[in-house]
Amino acid sequence: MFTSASNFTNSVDAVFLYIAGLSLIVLIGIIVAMVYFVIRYSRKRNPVPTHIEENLTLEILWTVIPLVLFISMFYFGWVGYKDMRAIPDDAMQINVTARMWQWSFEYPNGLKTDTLYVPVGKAVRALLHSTDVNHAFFIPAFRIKKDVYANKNNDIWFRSEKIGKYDIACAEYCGLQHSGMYSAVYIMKQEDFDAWYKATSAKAGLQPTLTAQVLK
Amino acid sequence: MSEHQHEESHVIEYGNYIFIWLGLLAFTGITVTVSGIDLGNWTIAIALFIACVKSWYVLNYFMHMKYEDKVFKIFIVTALVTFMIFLGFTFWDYSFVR
Amino acid sequence: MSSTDQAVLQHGHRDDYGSRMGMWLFLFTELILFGGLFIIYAVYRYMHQQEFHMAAQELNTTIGLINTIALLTSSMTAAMSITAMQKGNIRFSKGLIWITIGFAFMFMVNKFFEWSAKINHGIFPGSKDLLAKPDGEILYFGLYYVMTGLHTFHVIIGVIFFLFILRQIKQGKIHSTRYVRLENSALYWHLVDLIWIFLFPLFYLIH
Amino acid sequence: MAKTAMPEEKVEPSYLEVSTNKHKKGILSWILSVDHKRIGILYLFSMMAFFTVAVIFGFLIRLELIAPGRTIIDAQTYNQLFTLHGIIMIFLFIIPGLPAVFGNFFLPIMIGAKDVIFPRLNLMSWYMFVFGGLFAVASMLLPGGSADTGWMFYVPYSVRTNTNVLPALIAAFILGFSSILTGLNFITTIHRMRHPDMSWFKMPLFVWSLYATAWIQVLATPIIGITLALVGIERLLGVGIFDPALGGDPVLYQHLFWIYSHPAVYIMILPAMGVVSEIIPVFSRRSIFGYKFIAFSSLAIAFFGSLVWAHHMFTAGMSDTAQFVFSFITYVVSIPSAIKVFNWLSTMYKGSIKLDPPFLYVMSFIVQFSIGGFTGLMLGALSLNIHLQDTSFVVAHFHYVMFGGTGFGIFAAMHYWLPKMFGRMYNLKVATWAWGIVTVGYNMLYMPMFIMGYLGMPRRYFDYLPQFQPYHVASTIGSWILIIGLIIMFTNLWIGMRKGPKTSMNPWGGETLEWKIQTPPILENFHEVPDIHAGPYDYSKYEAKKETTK
Repeated sequence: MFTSASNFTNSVDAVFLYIAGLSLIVLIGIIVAMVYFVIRYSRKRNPVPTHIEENLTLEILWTVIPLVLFISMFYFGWVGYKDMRAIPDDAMQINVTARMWQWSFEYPNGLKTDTLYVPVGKAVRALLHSTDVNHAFFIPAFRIKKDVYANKNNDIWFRSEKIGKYDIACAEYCGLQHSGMYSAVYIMKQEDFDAWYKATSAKAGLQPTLTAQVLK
Repeated sequence: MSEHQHEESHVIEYGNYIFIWLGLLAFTGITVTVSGIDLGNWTIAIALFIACVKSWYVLNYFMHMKYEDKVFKIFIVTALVTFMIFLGFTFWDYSFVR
Repeated sequence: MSSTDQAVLQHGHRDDYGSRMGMWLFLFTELILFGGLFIIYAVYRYMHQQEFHMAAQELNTTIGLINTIALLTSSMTAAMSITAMQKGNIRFSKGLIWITIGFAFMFMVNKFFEWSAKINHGIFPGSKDLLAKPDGEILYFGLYYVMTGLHTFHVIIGVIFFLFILRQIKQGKIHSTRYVRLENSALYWHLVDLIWIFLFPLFYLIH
Repeated sequence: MAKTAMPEEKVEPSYLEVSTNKHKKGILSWILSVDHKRIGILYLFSMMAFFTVAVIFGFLIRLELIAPGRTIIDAQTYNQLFTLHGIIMIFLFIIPGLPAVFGNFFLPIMIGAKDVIFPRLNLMSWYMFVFGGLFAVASMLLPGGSADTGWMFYVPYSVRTNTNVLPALIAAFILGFSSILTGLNFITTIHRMRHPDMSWFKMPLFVWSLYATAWIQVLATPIIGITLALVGIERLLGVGIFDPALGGDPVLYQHLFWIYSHPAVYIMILPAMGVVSEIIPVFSRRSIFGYKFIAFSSLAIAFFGSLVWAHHMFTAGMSDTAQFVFSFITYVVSIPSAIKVFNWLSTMYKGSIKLDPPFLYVMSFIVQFSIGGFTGLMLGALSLNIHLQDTSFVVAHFHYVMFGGTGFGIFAAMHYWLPKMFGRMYNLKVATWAWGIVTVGYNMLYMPMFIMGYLGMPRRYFDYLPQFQPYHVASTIGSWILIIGLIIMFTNLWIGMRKGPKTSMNPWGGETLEWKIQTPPILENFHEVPDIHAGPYDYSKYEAKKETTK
């Protein structure tokens, strides 16, 4: 669950654990208090209730303390999100096209594939387009997702950290084969990627060059 | 709560209505004239401002809001504020770089 | 709290104040219903300022102006009919309602000619001429048809309300001490007027 | 234990025997009656009918998902089922569940009125409700099948699909107006029909929550009305509004959809919070803790709830400013809910608690609603939301709030008020068992969805990767347990309602007005309104001493 596959995996998981941990403490507190009250003040044990109207101090306390905690949660979420928006200048640009119900990836030299191949540790910026309805580009292992629209230029970026194969799913409902709209991203060593890129580009009659992109 | 229990029927004289009506026509004339002058982004601002002034008179006199209880006024402010929130908060998205 | 509130509890007691309150709440829903359209208008106009500008040239300001005057005047006569009713001048009140209805028809006839002219020019939803235009103009005309169409629909409902009121006056159900239904119909009519006060500059006066 | 004997002889025929119209008996005396109590009952049964249909759909969805690939139905049917499940549950069960059924029945009684202010409008709302509901269900029978868009009708799919989207849109439109009219009726009733002694701060908290709800109904529902109407017009006439092919902006559609649909979540949850605020003091025999804070937190929720809609759209590519603002306010809106939970717990403190079925459901409510709230905090955090959006984590969160919260609130209300409405008591032991089964089944159904959602299981998937199967199996088994529990619960309520022992005027010992009148109530509720001066939660006759700390 918590193997770091991209630069976002750890930070997102950390926010999750932070909120989940705090929540669990409060939740257990609520349950324990409730069960204790129900037993301790059951009608058998405590037939005579005590009248308590309100307590301003308590009300203020349980307004302010959650507020402070909530703002901290908001802050961590925002910081993590800002990283997701800070696309490095040297990112490799991939045009991603979604249609009912498949993904297609276009490399800077025009090479088109239906599976994504990326060198490990390289920043990748995916430019998302749809030819029909709404889709969403989702790589669960990388903790990233973005909706894909027909006339809106959304983009998303990641830097992979671990070699392997990861699923790409469509997360926005798009009709009949929505659940079949899977593809994969292969994270490879730089050498392997270069070899693959060269060979595949040559086969398609294209220049196997990324330089224009890398320099940009 | 200031909800009066009994009906006070305000009779507004015909003359008052005619007066308001003439005012509304005048404002309409102003809008049409001003829209002919190119003031850039101010054009729509002025047009909307005049529309708001006209609505103010229609609300207060034709719709008798001036003579209604405070509750009604609170109601209408609530409704308008809600609408302004819907409109304004949508522009958190649109008026900044997406 | 006075004893009249107790009277409210009595079955069948009439509460004009409550009726008006209910009517106002209903007007808020109408306001927000159009409000949704105004939000869409605002966003698209913000996104496509130039194209809205271009598209608005196709509209005839004079017709819009005549309709504005028609609605403002009818609004006045509707308000006056309440005064007449309060003064017990039922015939005058009925006359004023008829004048209001007359202006409503004038509005609709105008609208009919305006729409027909547009459609004859090939500007209607899904037409080839319209689809050839830039996005902003398609959206402008989409909104134009929907917003003025919905508004005209409200004009028709307003007329139905007034016809219903005339019937009730005839039956004696509405008279000088019981006229909240007339008030509510007039309120509805003023709302129709209010919406138009905004529609007019937003569609006709983008020069 | 509830007093099952009848302490006082029945003085008068109840509303069940006397209608407001000339028809003495039969269906016409019900469907033409303008009595708010009869209309409440009409809503109860029509709502339950729709609920049954939607539960069956939910059951089929879960069954299909027990294994990857096709199990019992094809993808198209699956898509239509989850769409209808959503539409029916939301527009025909959760939204009208408390206001239209129990609000209609008890709001006038609780404020000392004989009816709502516009009884005929009230009946019309019910007709619109049924008519809209039938529209939604009947579209299944048309060639092409019912809508397969999901209940959100996202453009442009909803403009392009070949299924019958239009009936579903019309249904939602009509149901929206039914809901608006109910809200309008309630606001005016609360302002105008309160008994002279019933000042604002003597109103029961259920009434407060209905008041806040009614305002959202009136001010937010029209937005969904016009938005869905526009989708319909776009489908029908090809007018360019939202379709990107005509230059429209699909994200704008989402804004408008959620401008209503987020506040709608509060339309759904606020009345349930009101029910909880009613039940806890009664079974704890203690005045509610922090009456004003609970009352005002309802209004605060209604207000802040209309400022956060775009947190459903964090992956849509909005401006960063919008992301910042909407995420921040989302955290602010959680505060009033937290305040409520703490006040409820404090009401139990030093009470004298009796674990009758309504209270048991309230306990489930508090825990499940808290879980829903906490997972909501996770979804409010921007970076985390990006990962969790549109996964089954969201589905679980939503069901924890709407079913674990509001659904259990409705069950609590049923166990609390049905004896009053029909004058007969259900079997308390069976009800307790049913509560246990429902709670276990419910949690088993939705808890696994949190886990697989975090692991990357997207929502609305007909098929899925094999690694998710264990969670799906657990979830499906949970759905079976839940349904068994529901069957036991409703059978018990039904039998109790028909044949159970007659109840007294006040089986639980409540202090709000509905417990001070005949069971079942008479046609116009009161001959003389009982004394109101003590306030809604005055349990001084049981209490030891006063501890007013300021």
